Amino acid sequence: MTTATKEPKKVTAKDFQVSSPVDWCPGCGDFGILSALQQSLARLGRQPHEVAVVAGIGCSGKTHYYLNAYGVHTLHGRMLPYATGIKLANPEMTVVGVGGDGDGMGIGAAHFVNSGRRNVDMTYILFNNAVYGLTKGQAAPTLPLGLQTKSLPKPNVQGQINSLMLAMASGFTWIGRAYSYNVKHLVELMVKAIEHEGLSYLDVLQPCPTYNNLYTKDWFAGKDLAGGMPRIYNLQDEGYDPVISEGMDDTEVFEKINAFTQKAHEWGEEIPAGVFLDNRAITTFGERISEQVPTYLTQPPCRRRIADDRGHATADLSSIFEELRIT
Amino acid sequence: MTTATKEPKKVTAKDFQVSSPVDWCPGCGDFGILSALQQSLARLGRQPHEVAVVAGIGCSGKTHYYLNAYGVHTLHGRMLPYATGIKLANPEMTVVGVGGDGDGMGIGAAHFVNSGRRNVDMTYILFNNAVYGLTKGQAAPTLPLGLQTKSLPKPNVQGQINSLMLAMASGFTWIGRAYSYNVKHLVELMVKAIEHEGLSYLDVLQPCPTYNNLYTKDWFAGKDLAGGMPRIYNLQDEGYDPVISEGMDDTEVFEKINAFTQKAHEWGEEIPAGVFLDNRAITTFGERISEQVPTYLTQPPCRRRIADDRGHATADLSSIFEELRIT
Amino acid sequence: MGLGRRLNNVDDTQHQLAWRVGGPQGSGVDSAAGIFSRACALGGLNVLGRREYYSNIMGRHSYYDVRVSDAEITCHRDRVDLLTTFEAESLARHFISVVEGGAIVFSEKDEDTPLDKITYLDPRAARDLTAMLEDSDLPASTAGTLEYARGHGVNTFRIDFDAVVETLAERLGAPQAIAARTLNTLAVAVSCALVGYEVEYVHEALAKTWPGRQKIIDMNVSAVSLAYEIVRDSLDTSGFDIELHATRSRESRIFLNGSQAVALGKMAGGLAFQSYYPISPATDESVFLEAHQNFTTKDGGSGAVVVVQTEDEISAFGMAAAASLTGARSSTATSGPGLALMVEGMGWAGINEAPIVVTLYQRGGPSTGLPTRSEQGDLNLALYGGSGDFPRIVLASSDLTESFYDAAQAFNYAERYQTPVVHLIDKALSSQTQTVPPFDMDPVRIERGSIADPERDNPDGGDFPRFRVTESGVSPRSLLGTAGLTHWTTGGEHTEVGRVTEDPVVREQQMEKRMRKLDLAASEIPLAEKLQVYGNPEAAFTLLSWGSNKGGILEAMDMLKVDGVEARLLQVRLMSPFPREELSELIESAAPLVAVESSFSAQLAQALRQHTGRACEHLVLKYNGRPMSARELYGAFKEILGGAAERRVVLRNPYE
Amino acid sequence: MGLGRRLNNVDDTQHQLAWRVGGPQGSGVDSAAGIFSRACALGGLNVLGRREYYSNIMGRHSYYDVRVSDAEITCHRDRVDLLTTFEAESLARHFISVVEGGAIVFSEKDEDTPLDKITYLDPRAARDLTAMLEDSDLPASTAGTLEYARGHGVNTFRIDFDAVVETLAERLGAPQAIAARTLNTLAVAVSCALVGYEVEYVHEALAKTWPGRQKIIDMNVSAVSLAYEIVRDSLDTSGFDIELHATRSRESRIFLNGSQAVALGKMAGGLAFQSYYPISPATDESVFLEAHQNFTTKDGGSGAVVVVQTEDEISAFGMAAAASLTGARSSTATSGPGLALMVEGMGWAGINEAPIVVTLYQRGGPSTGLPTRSEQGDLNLALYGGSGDFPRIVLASSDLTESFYDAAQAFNYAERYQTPVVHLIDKALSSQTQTVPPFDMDPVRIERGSIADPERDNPDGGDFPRFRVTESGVSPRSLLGTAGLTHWTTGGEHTEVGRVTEDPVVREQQMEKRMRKLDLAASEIPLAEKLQVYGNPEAAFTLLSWGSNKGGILEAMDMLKVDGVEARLLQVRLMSPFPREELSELIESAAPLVAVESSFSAQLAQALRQHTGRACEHLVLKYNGRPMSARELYGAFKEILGGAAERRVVLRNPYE
Ligand SMILES: Cc1ncc(C[n+]2csc(CCOP(=O)(O)OP(=O)(O)O)c2C)c(N)n1
Ligand SMILES: Cc1ncc(C[n+]2csc(CCOP(=O)(O)OP(=O)(O)O)c2C)c(N)n1
Ligand code: SF4
Ligand code: SF4
Ligand SMILES: [Mg+2]
Ligand SMILES: [Mg+2]
Repeated sequence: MTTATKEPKKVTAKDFQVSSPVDWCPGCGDFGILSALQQSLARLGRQPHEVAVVAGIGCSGKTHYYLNAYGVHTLHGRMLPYATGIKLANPEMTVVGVGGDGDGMGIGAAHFVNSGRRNVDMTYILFNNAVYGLTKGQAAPTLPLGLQTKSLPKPNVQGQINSLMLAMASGFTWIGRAYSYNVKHLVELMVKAIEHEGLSYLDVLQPCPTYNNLYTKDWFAGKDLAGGMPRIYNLQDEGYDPVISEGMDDTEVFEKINAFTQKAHEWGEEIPAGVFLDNRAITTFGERISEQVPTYLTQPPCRRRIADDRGHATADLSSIFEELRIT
Repeated sequence: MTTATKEPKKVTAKDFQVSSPVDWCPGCGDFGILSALQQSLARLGRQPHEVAVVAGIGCSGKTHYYLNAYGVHTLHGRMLPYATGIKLANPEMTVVGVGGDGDGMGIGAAHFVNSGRRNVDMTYILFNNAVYGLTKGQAAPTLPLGLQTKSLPKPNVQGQINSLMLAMASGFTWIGRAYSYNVKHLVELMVKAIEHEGLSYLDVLQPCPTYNNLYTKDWFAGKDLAGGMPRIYNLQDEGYDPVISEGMDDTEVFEKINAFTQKAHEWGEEIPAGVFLDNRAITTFGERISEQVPTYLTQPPCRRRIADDRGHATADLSSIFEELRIT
Repeated sequence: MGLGRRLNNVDDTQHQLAWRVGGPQGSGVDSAAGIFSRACALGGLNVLGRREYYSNIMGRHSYYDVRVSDAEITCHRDRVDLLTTFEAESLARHFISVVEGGAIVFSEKDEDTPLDKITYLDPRAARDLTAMLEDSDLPASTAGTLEYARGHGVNTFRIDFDAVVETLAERLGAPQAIAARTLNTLAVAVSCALVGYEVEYVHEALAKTWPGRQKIIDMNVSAVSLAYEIVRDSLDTSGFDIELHATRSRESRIFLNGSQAVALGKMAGGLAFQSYYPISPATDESVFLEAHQNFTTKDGGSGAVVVVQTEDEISAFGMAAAASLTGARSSTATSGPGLALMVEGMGWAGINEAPIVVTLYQRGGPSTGLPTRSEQGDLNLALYGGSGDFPRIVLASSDLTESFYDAAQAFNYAERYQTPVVHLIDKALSSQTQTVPPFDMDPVRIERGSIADPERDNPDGGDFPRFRVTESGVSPRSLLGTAGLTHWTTGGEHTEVGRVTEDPVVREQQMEKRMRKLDLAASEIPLAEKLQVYGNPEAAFTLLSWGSNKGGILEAMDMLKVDGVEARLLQVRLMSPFPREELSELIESAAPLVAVESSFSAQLAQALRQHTGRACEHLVLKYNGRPMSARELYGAFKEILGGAAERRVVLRNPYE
Repeated sequence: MGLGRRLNNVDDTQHQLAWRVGGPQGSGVDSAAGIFSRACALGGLNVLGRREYYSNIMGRHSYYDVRVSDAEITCHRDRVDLLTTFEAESLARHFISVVEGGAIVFSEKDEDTPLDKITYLDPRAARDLTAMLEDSDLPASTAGTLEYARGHGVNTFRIDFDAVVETLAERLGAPQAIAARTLNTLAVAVSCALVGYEVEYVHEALAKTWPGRQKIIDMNVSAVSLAYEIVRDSLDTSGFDIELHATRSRESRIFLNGSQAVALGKMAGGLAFQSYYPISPATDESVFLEAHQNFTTKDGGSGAVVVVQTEDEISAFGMAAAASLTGARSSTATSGPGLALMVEGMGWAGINEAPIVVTLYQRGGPSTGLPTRSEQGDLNLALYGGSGDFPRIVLASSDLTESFYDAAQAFNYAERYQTPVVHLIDKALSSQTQTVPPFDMDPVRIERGSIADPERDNPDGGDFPRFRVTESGVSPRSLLGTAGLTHWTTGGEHTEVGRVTEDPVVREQQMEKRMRKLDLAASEIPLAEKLQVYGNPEAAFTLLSWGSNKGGILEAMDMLKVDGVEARLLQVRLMSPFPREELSELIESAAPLVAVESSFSAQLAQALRQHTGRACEHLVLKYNGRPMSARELYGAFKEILGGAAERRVVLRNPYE
């Protein structure tokens, strides 16, 4: 039922803004992500109704409320299946998933891993703040072992998931990392992530000033370091090439994976951001469905004509009845 | 309530055997795994009652029935939480988890990923047959994209999870791969996996002659290859050193991870088996609990005295009442 | 139920037969049953099959009951005329279930196997059988069982199948291993020959079984000839006078099972998106859909169902629920453990008014329970799964035809009332194979409910009030992707445009709006879709039931009628909204009111009491995972009518 | 409930007060309430606090009602004597809830804020308030609300808090930003000063709030002095004559909330393993346990609870269920969406007879619903979640003391009947803070049920029949790790030793054995643990309720008594096994029978009808997420008694 607007007008970030109040804490990194998303969608020329922003549950999971588009707030950890359902049923929509690190790497990890296998053409933006914001600061799977944020009664007893490595092992075909206070770079990466044909994963380092007093704006800015230099640098500035293209030989692919692995493990005084992986050699799930269902793109599930004007079913099952017919 | 047997007798594989009928298909790779597990437990000198074999649901999930020990058949995909509960409540038990690839990498992937973070001292043996055996041969997350086993009506539309990479990204501290028909090597690896202090992951290539006509005994034996040489080789024969020890510097660790990554991706004419990773630098969850609960090992949850002889509760909450006391 | 107590409901014309074939899983029991069923159907007979199997791939015991008749069949028969066995275990398990005058066909090699050498025979069964045989001074072996059967008037026919295969191999000039592939056909043919069934239909069945594969057909045709020869020439069938003959009336019939009927109903109803996670006994539906995902449409176009295998049931539900928001008719299929994982999503669909259909194939519970056996133990989960209150439609089908139309209608309910629908099937029904007339597509109507039009429903643009508070409770819904109708959806309580709110007034309004839809559904859905009355509508003896039990009850009612007892059956089709008014009226005159359910707790009777206050005087229950037979039900009803029955009458049969 | 219709249940001694403080989340409302509560408790008064907050970390509106009295308090008061506000939003939301003769304290800066400038005021509320103020010819601003209040006999006291902070900073010689940290204390102190409360208890409360942190205490003491000065010197309190005074009777009291009471009860009951996944409003319990995980034992040893944060609720349940098999008393805590994910596990625990306790903190549903508000909408999920039939114990607590003992007793039920136990709490109860006598440990008994002894129960060794069929249904259980008792456990149907089986007879035996335990529990559990009768046991006017509603009902019953109306309350504590017999008898004389529940669907009333056939004549319901007040209940009861009430009486209050 997607109906094209009659005279597609030029969209701006404003078109994606809404007036309802934002209820994040002052200084929350989420603000930067929201703003970048609005800018990115505008830059990509999407109309609000062509976009579904699908969210998990958490502070991060409120992002879609602050955005003019189809906003789908799902269940904790379940963003990916819902986003997948929307995209597969209406392949014309631009689907962007947003959610927290607890949501995505904890309760939602089975979907994370298995979505990688499908490579549906959509984008996952993970708000990596290393805590469970909305439930008051418990350790998220992204918090390293032994660290103790101010919200924890004791040092973290569980280890850390390296979200980039997990995305790679799961088969995401585009993997990037950004920092929520560098909105310009964030927009650049979001645009690339959304443009990527396949499942893209953008890990956004997102300070939570309320609960996470370790990974703060100051810390990322390197204020604690001798040189006082920002920790985050841009991989692409270094000439890091993330592209795996079709037909690349195994050795080259291994090199890419090794480079990826090395960069994905870099953390501390220098933290890489940018595009880590851009694998163009894998078909999207939509392409795979099209192979089995030739009418998939011309008559996607959301628009199939299932009834005639009198409300009679249009399905003609006679060939199947024939197959089952015995007399 | 673990009571030591009075005169610990020398155990043999026989002690772990039972007489009940095994209902796997003839030629199923599961037989080799069962036999190896019985041998390994005996070699390690465990008494049956000291062992809990915890299983998922699937053909693989029947293994514990054929084994004399505490056998816990859990829910599909949930083996790891149950195994964790047993081990944490009774740290004296040897806990071995068994389950299928659908069970572990599909529905159970969130537990897989997050168990890596905990590093509980137990062993996970995954039966990797690339199909859902017990539900009649659907594609498992370990089946590569585009392959079509005889049980599939169409080629597999979902990509493959590299289980070794996933285990690494999740933080498993010991990772190995074996082949179910090489029982000798399997025993060797199982013994190492169980001995490892922390969470070990043993991926077992397990032919399913009923549904998977691609990864067959013959295929592993390389019968289709020009040279007719077995595909599987032993990493350790090549001198591959999987050990990460405490205090190793970053460069060395990266080298290990790169080597791991390379080997984990090797598949086709040559398939490595053996110990891929043996990370000794990470504390176990039990050690971490002990730091916070000093009595954890001397009075583990399963054996805490909670009542006196007259059935009165022994807990003395007066200090907490004191803390809450207002007048 | 005591041994030897055999209520003889043998069908007594020459156009009726109850046949059972048993053997290890993976050995061809299913395909033997398929050939036999086809042969009978081709001869113009109605066929009803019942399949029992273990949660196992190879080796454990399975069996298939095929009942054929020129009359309508609604239920299997648990006392069979003819038993064909592939192994010793089948002899041990089923010798007791053959009627007097019936026959057992067995293989020479199985003639004298000690019970304790039968690998998979349950220890309990082995123990009880041994005791029983010992009581009759018989050995605890298949020889003992055969002797016992003979002592009870059953014919036993021994065939040396190995020798037969050898002969066949010789005739065909084929290796023995190849000839051995006809074993199933041989077994069927021996059975057919024994009852004198017209061989041409067996031949035709072979052609239908392997369409286009002439070589295989030819080989099997030879096997059939050989079998007929052997029966004619080498067996002494003098004491056996059961016959089966074709009627040759060839009305148009399709042959399928319950899960296929549901799949077809879904396709008829416009299903466009199905996500699923494999689980017995639900998988078959999705596999069938996948195999038939592309089809034509009457307007000359083509239809298609996108079928996605997910990583778990949580994902299966979520994908379909989300897909339903785009306007695609969306569904998933699962059984109890899967639904348990979906109930969080059910609440989400409820509060977001998402029209998703869940087909629930009930199996034995609790937990993993009896994965391949039947039960009706998930009604409560379907009715109450999920936190808090939200409306849902729950309906249950009782036979294949109903399954087809209900599966289509479920989407209309879902879209008209914009709420999740659970369509209950039970394993007995889903695996029941049957010949039925091809489903008439004409009655299948598509009602999409209230879909918003941007110009009509949101003329000023801006956030679209998707959850507008209306008198009926139904609000025009926007399909994701439509210009001019953007809004939010959320599992949190929300305002009309779908923003999370904790405002107490808006909360009350939305809660009440949602729940009003149940009243609307209750008032709109016609009586016939809520319940069906069978039998004598004036009868005091009233049975209350649902799902696959219907078949057995109808037959048992026929048996009662022969005894001069009038009865009526109230078959409940809609459980939510519960047909409170309608049932209250109907049960007023019930005396006694007897619930018939395949569960320990009689969940429909619970619901009845909750909604009407009326408790059933008797509960006829079965919860061993096997479907009820007419014979069992008849016995229970007689017991109740005789005044001797306890409140709970449990149907037990240790030989199933 | 119409505006202005104020049932004046102002407490009328000088030892009673209802105080409300409101402000943005994260601004110190909780700590202000804490100081005020402590100050009152230290003066010998009983304290009951009620906390309302949004699912938000910072910025949205929260408020705290603290009611104090020398008499016992069972419920908050929704019309307060004194309202203290930190921001304009609190004025807008609560001005209407102050009693005639009461007072509002507000900050000068909030004196004239237009309603449409209040960021988080719900549009619905803003609209309604604007209309209401316009009706009274008042501006749609806080000025309008203040004027309205004054017009209805409410005193309004304006304080220039910025100036006060400045003065304080000067006095202390501290920067203003530091002095500003005392804002909460200032607000409390102004309130205390207004009612003339003895300042020494406020000082003492500060010391209790920051034990050992003398600098902070000193600064706050100065703030208190300043506030008392200002009230004395600069406010015209002539029209305000509500007073509050300490009683100085200092009985031993602890001050805690419902979730802490549960946590303590679990520790008393021997909890050794708790796994959890964070979710409102259940998290607090686990956090408290974690913070107090090591403690001493009476035998001079030390106890401990291992607390594990898991990746989800499925894991939380599974870990605890498995831990329970080893003999560790094990538990988890969650709310509705979490329980939804646990129901598959519940079935597993049911069929494996695993003694796990789930504490269920009910919040507003369905789905994500109202995560931080209260409801009683999960009873059905607790009773029916899971596929198939299995026994479970479900109980519900109604106040802090009951919560403590029930939490301990839940483990006894779990181990005696070897089955999962769901212990229901509701958010209103879990967040209710209260002064209560320290819990007496003496009545806490530990009953571990039947634990197998290898020599007694398995003398011959071999597989241990863990699931031995017994008359009572209870079998001696083996704790994992015990020599001589190895066996299997499985979610599949199983034999006595725990092997999967599909044998129909064994199935029936095990199903019946398990379900018998419910009969056993019904027969053994004493009446007092099943239900409590309050009020006049002979009264016809009968209220049926559960959970936190009790507090309000008891107070409303007292109010009825003043009117000469006798009433009784049947508080149901055990929902499974349902006290059918006991309730049937009790309700026979009920006229009318009125269910009081915090849900749309009145799930206890549903259960009552299901089990007894009796429908309640009236349902008094509240489902806007806020707890019932005595005033509301009294109003509803009067309506019912007056004969004017519909069957459903919904309690509505747009100002909560
Ligand atoms: C099934 C379920 N379990 C638990 C919760 C409670 N819950 C809400 S948000 C949240 C975690 C949020 O953390 P994260 O995903 O990291 O998001 P953030 O708030 O940090 O952005 C949890 C556990 C829930 N809503 N649903
Ligand atoms: C919640 C739930 N969903 C689905 C199933 C059905 N089921 C049983 S086994 C199985 C898959 C088995 O595959 P795998 O884990 O690879 O084990 P294998 O049989 O191959 O050893 C499934 C889906 C189940 N038991 N529970
Ligand atoms: S708690 Fe943290 S993540 Fe949540 S809104 Fe506040 S700052 Fe942002
Ligand atoms: S189906 Fe495959 S995995 Fe299962 S028992 Fe048979 S051979 Fe083994
Ligand atoms: Mg987070
Ligand atoms: Mg598998």
